[in-house]
Amino acid sequence: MAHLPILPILLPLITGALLLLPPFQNTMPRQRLLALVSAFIQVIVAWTLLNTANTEGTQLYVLGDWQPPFGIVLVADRISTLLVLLTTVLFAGALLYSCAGHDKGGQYFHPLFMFQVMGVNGAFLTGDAFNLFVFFEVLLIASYALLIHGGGKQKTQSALHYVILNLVGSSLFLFGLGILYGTLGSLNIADMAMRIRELEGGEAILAKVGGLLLLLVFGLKAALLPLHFWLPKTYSSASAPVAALFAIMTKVGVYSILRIHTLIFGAEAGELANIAIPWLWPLGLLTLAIGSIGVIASPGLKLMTANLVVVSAGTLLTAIALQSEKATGAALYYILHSTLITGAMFLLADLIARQRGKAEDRLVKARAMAQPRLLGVAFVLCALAIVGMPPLSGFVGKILLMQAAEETMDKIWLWPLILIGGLLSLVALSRAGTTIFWRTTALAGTEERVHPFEFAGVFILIMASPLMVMFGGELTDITSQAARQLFDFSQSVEALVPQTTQGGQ
Amino acid sequence: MLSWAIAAVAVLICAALMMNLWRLIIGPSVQDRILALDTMYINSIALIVLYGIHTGTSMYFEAALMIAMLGFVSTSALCKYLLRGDIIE
Amino acid sequence: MEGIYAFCVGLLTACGIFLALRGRTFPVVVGLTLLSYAVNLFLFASGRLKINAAAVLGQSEQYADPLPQALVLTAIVIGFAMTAFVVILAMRGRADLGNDHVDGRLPDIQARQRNRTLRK
Amino acid sequence: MKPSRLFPMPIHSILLFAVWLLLNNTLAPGHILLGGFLAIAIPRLVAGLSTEQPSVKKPGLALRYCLLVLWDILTANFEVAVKVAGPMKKIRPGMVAVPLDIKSELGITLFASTISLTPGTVSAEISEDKRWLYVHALDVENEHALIQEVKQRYEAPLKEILGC
Amino acid sequence: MNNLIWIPLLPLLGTLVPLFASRFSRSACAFLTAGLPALALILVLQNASSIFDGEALYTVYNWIPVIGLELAFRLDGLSLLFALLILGIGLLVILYARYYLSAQDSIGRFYSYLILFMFAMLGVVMSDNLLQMWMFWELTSISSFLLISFWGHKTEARKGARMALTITGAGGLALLAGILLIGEVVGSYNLYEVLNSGDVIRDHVLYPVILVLVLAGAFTKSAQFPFHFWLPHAMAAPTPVSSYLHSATMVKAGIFLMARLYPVLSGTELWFLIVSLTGLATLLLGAYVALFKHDLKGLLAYSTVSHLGLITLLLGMGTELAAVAAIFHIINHATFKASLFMAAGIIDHESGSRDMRQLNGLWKYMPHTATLAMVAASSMAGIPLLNGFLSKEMFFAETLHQDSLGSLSWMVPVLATLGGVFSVAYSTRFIHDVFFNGEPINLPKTPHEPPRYMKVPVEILVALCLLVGIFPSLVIGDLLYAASGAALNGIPPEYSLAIWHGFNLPLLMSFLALAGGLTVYYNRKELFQFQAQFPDNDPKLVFEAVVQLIQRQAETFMQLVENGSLQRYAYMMLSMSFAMMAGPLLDLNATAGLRPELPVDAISVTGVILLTLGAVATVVWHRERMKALVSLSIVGLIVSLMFAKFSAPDLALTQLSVEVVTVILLMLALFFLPQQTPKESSPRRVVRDLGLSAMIGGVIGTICYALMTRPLDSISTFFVENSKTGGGGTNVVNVILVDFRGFDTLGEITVLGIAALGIFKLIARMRLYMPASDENGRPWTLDSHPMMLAIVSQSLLPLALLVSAYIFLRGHNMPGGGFIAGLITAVAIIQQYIAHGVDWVKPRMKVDYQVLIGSGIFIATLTGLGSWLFDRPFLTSWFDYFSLPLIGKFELASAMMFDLGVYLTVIGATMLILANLGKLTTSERPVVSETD
Amino acid sequence: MASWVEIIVACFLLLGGIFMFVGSLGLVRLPDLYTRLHGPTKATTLGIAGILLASSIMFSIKNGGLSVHEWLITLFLLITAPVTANMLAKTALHHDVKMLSRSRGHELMEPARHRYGPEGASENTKSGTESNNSKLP
Ligand code: NA
Ligand code: NA
Repeated sequence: MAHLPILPILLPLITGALLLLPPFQNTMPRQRLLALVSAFIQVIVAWTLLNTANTEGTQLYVLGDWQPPFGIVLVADRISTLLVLLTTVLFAGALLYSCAGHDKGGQYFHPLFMFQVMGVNGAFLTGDAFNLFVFFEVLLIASYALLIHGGGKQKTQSALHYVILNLVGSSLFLFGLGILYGTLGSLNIADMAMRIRELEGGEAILAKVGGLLLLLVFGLKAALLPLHFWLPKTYSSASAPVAALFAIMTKVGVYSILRIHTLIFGAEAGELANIAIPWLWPLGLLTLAIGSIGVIASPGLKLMTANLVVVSAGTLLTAIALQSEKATGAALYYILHSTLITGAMFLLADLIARQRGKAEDRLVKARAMAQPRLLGVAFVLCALAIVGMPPLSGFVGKILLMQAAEETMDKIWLWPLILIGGLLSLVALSRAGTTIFWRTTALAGTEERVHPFEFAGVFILIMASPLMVMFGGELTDITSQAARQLFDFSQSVEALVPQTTQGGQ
Repeated sequence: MLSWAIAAVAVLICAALMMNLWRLIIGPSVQDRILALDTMYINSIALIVLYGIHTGTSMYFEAALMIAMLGFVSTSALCKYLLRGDIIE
Repeated sequence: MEGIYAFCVGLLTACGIFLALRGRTFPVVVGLTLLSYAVNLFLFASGRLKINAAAVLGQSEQYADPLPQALVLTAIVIGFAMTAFVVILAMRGRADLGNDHVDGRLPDIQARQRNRTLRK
Repeated sequence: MKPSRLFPMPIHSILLFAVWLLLNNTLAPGHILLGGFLAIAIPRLVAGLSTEQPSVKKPGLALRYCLLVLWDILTANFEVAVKVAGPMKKIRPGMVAVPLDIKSELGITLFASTISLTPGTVSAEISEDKRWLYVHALDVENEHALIQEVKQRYEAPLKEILGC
Repeated sequence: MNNLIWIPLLPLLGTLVPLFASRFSRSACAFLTAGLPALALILVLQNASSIFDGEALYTVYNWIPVIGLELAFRLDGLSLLFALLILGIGLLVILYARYYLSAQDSIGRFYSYLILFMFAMLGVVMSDNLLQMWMFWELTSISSFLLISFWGHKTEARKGARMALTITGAGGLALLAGILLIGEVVGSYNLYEVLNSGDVIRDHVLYPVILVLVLAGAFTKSAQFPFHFWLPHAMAAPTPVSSYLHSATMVKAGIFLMARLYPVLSGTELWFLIVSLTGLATLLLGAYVALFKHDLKGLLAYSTVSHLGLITLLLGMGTELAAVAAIFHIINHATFKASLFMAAGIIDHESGSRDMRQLNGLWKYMPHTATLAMVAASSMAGIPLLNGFLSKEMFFAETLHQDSLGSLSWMVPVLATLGGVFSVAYSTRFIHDVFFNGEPINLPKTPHEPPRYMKVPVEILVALCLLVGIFPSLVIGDLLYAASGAALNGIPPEYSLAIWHGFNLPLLMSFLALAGGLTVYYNRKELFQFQAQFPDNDPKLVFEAVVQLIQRQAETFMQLVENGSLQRYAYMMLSMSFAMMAGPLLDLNATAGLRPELPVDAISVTGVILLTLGAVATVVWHRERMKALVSLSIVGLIVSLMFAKFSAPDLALTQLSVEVVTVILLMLALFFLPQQTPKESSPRRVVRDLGLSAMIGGVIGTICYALMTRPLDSISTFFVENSKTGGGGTNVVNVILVDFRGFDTLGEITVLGIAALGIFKLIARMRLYMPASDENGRPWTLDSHPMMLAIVSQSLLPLALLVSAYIFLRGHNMPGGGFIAGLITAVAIIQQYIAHGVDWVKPRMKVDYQVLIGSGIFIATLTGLGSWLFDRPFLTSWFDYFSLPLIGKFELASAMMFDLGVYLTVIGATMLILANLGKLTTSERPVVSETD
Repeated sequence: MASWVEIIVACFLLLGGIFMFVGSLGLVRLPDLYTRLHGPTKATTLGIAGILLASSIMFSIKNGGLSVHEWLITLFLLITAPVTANMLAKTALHHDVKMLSRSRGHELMEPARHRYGPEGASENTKSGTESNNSKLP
């Protein structure tokens, strides 16, 4: 399958377009069927792609047959394919969940969901800086539209913040791209990484500004302090499957930092080597801290989960700031873990909220749930994974990250924050769990029960966690190899641009 | 001769544009401002065509045509707004 | 020429940002529009300025850098889509929240004033 | 020139065909063919969106009318230019109400447009019953003379052309 | 290959058994539940003989090598000892719990948690890898949380469980850090290697850190002072849990850890100081407080704290004999304390109360139970012939044989004896106050003996106390020897396990403790009164206050930081962007580069003036929105002209067409939003914002200038060279859009389509505020569709469509293309809406805009897919020239098809937005009365 | 290019330029909105026509073919300019923008505003000649 690398983008795109056309246009059952079948195929495709990238090496897809650096290329290496697989699995879970009726909260749910996935996959796969912008916009506009799915004042209000901040962010993105094109004269990321080594003087300084602006933009997506303020409210107000899918979006920011600031502004960039670190390291740590504080301060389960997303973002950004193969490998594992589990938690919070009547997800005394057993087990599993308690995946991620901090100074900052952050999450989640499941009034619970589709969705996402531990050896093998590939300049850059065109004409 | 005329006309049109701007700023009524904007559209058409003559390409003709077409839509929409508030009703 | 071009870009940026920092949705939208003008001009300028050099083969001796133009075109379209969305979102905000403040609630100063008058 | 299935808007078709050739600055056979196709296709596309089709009863008169208007535009322009450049105190602006004999909406529109296009007068408003056209003139000596002039010079031929 | 893996694995499988077995009778459930652990116990016993022979068994599987985690189990003396305790007492607890739990309690869930805990605990003691040990360590915290909070409807249970989890969880995290450091120092987490790297670790600069972190884990788990307070509150758990976790197993995990790492961490001054002093303090505090607890389980809990302190003290002394004594006491304490808890549970179960002020004279009602409890309590007090006596004697002896406190070393035996005194006192209270001391007071139930089999576990344990107490070396000798050897990582020292060592100092200390204890108990009234003077500063309250304080502070902080003000968030973001841009620019020596600049001309100056004034007017007038909109239009116009001027006709066209649609949208916004902005920004904020925006504008302008004046070597020449030959078009920009970078365009139209869908969502169910009059209170005119506008717009439509066809067709070779053409078409249609209204247009134009979007994207994608047929990558273009008679030479290109997709999407998207909005406003328009 | 062509083109250009200028001058100088409406909508017709004609001639000669697409712009402007003027006048009437006091036909403003016939003016306003006492909404 020579065209495999583009399928994760084309499949959702075509499905999305088909969903807008007859005969799918106006019938929900058909839309669901098509969406689910497509999601299933996407998971298989992503899995195959990962295997291909893992065994046969990086797959380069040259769009329009225009060789790099002139045309747009897709780079299906271990990292990108791993994240594509992650996206599709998360998507499949959220989609299953939504088919229980959440997709009826407004028009166009399924096409938008598809387009969102297309944007995310595109952002992961593309090897072109401007194309990255385009896919950012695809995923953003889809997320704007999905955010308001289901309606309600809160959604509108948080959407206003989210959209306006991101519009400013997109402007800054273009400023940054303009500067980089204006100094490097190329848009192919690998080519840019080659060209940046020759910059000096004024051009180098300008390119640095461009690089930092991109860092800001990715930081905004990745919820880096002080750019993260939009996140808690936005994620907590979104409808459950949407919030679950959103769990991947901060990771797109993180991934972009990996791509741009580890490849272009990486160790090989001469004067411009590692320009992101002085910002990323302290701010990442602070993000981790403020996220943990937010977790403790959250009055409801959804907001708490959103703050847990901030924590995971801070953790990841800090890991990337370590700029080492080991740390990046750790970050990759942690991305997989945190995305799936926070996604599951958003879904679960919704199930819980629905069975608690008016109290919803707030941590107050409320009526008992109709299915406390089922939800309780799921909650415990989710909470354990998030907090980083064994035997679920969180602890592997945590240990990987802590081990990656090799310098003493790094340890002194990172370890306490990770550990105390974990403890705060533990305190908060145990309080949440005991309150939600046990502080109940005598009033009869709602009749609301978990729909089989909902169960299936949550089940898929939660089960990923123990599987990630069980097959931790194989998985960490892939993540560390992926990180090694990223840090190997000859593999991640030189191999992607034909030698004859290096450095322009 | 021609280049001289082009320069002179350019100055005339620029002066016209500045006068439009003046009217747009001082008003006093909204209609005055819209009128000034509409005139500005027409002056821009002239400027583009003049620029085309100056550079000897007809590359910019479509831009002038578009201003002629779209300026009207814009002006009539502004007026409709003043009359009815809702422009698409 | 480059100097005054850069001045325009800077000015549009400044105006756009100032308006984007306002508290009501309409000025914010207008500010974002101005900002997107600035962005487009900036991105365009990354290919350097050239006069009478449209990148249409056979129409001139030298050609302006076509790539940033193509990028700006994409950016304009995307910017349009985004502006359209935010405009309607602002309307939705007014409809749902009852006011046109970006935070969906009137600022504290007014709320405090109202409280004060209520207390009296 | 009656609307038919092939030409739901015959005048438009001719106009479009001409405009296509104008746009392309050419009389090349390929463009004539393409222009012809578009001149047929586009009216068929938009036929639903049109109400009243102009039916020109006297094409010759129409052509003469156009030339007359163009000439009037040219001459009046100079007059107005002089007034605009001259002292403002001299101008005597005013609003007049022109009674309308022409009935069709298209006719009224064409009449009002003509008045607006010729310098010195602007069609400001049409009464709801379509019997009055309010015209603002830049320099009015005699309202009745003005009204009579526009009616004779433009309304009468238009009525004849459109046959209403 | 040995069968070690099955020892923890059987209980793991066993966790599922009760969930299925709970549908049967309770006895059956208990029986089935006990099956797999019993099997595990048999496996352990099977291996015991080889352990006693001095062997240790290992098994290891690869797991996650990257982090050093392996699936590694060992069975040596120490783990054998603990495994026996865990499985043996565990089985007894299963039997006991069968009778203890009431019919309402979900016995299946309880057993499941219990076995899960058993599995975790077995994992801890059998781990041969420190990371794996930590894993199980945390699992014990989790499963104990589930057990303590088993009665979650009780506030006490929830809080107690949470506290236990928090404290042990925190300790667990510290332990993790410690283990990771050990791993770093040793280079492996394998226990074998770690245990043999004692010197490396002790000499390492990080040793103090490691020690403190590991001990933090151990102390929290084993309820050492000052972390002891969670244990009494964990008594909210059902009593079987207490007798299992809080006497025999979980609290011993910390002790186990210290014993496990004894060869690595002990033997230093620091170890001695921390461990022994903590142990001593815990011993005294626990023993003292236990006396004053009226709750039966509270007394036992503090007694446990005290005994754990005793063991810790022993381990802290650093002598090998002390270590042996510690291990011996682990066994003894487990047996007598577990039986005591069970007895307390029976009393509670049969009398309905645990309060010793109500419980009196139970001897009469339950003599059998009373006997058992009294024997166990005697063991706890250290009465001869019982196992408690033996280890306590060893303890006293060891306190005499240490000199680590220098000249103050004499205090240790004295304080130990004092601890013994209180130990005797509370044991006496347990016996006397409950079984004698008059008649019961207000008991909820009339007490009686429990069911026969409920007493069996107690009987077995008490029998063990007696057996060990009387025939120590016979019963326990081998096990103790093996365990001590394992703990010391070598051969244990000489010791004798005899009942009688002659009259010596330890014996004297025992007698002193006994006599003193009885005296104290006799005079308890005075002591109670004395204690009553002190305020009851429960550490639990302190703990909860601290947690609540943290939470409140966190809430306040978050409200302060995340105050929900977009203006603040945007300001922060922009400030950061300024810092990021301005910082590097400080190093830029010369703003201007070497590239020659273009000359300035009059038209440009005019343009700049117009743009400047337009932009400034927009800002100045931003509160009068209509004016702002008009001046914004100038800016848009000038920007388009700038594009035209600087050789970008396509951009000019696009900007112009987008501009109109934007203005129309903004006018819609103007109608539905308030038409004026109140003045609410404080002057300070205005100045602040102005400052920031001016600075960012300045920086952007500077960068722009610096860029433009520097030469650029870009990839663009490729596009110019290949546009015609490779892309088949002379308009390079268009060829880039539809061919070289067609993928961007595909994304772009998708964005547009999505935006339209999103806007459609926004519009749906929107309740609009529709002003019936304009900003000056003037009602709208009734002439909704002015005639001239309507007539003229109608005839403009075909013209506009023709122009859009023209723009579309020429796009590939001249400025134009699908996008611009699409917008022209859309604008022309919008003009019809403006001129005629929705009600007029709707029945006349039956186009489904959604289908238009879908098919647009679909066509563009299919065009791209077409290249697959020729075995080329997605979006590979194709073009060719044809020649027909009459028409002449013309070009056909796949790019045209792609552009058609763009065209359709643009129309669909624009119209979906505007037409639907229009439809909505019309349907919701309030009826305007004509009175005005 | 032949010099006489240059001269013709220059003449048309200048003609157009002057009228463009005069149109905008009128916009600035004329005393009230209604008179200002005349400036641009008029002078620009000829002004723009002049310039477009110049362009048409020049490119026809220069490229050796017919360059007539400029006429299309004129066509558009001729069609749309009256509507623009009409719409602006309508809004001015609707907003009750006053005519210059010395203008004639003040009595027609009220009927025009309400789109009555001129006889309707006497029915609706007590004294049609007074323009100063207009009713505030
Ligand atoms: Na006229
Ligand atoms: Na008692």
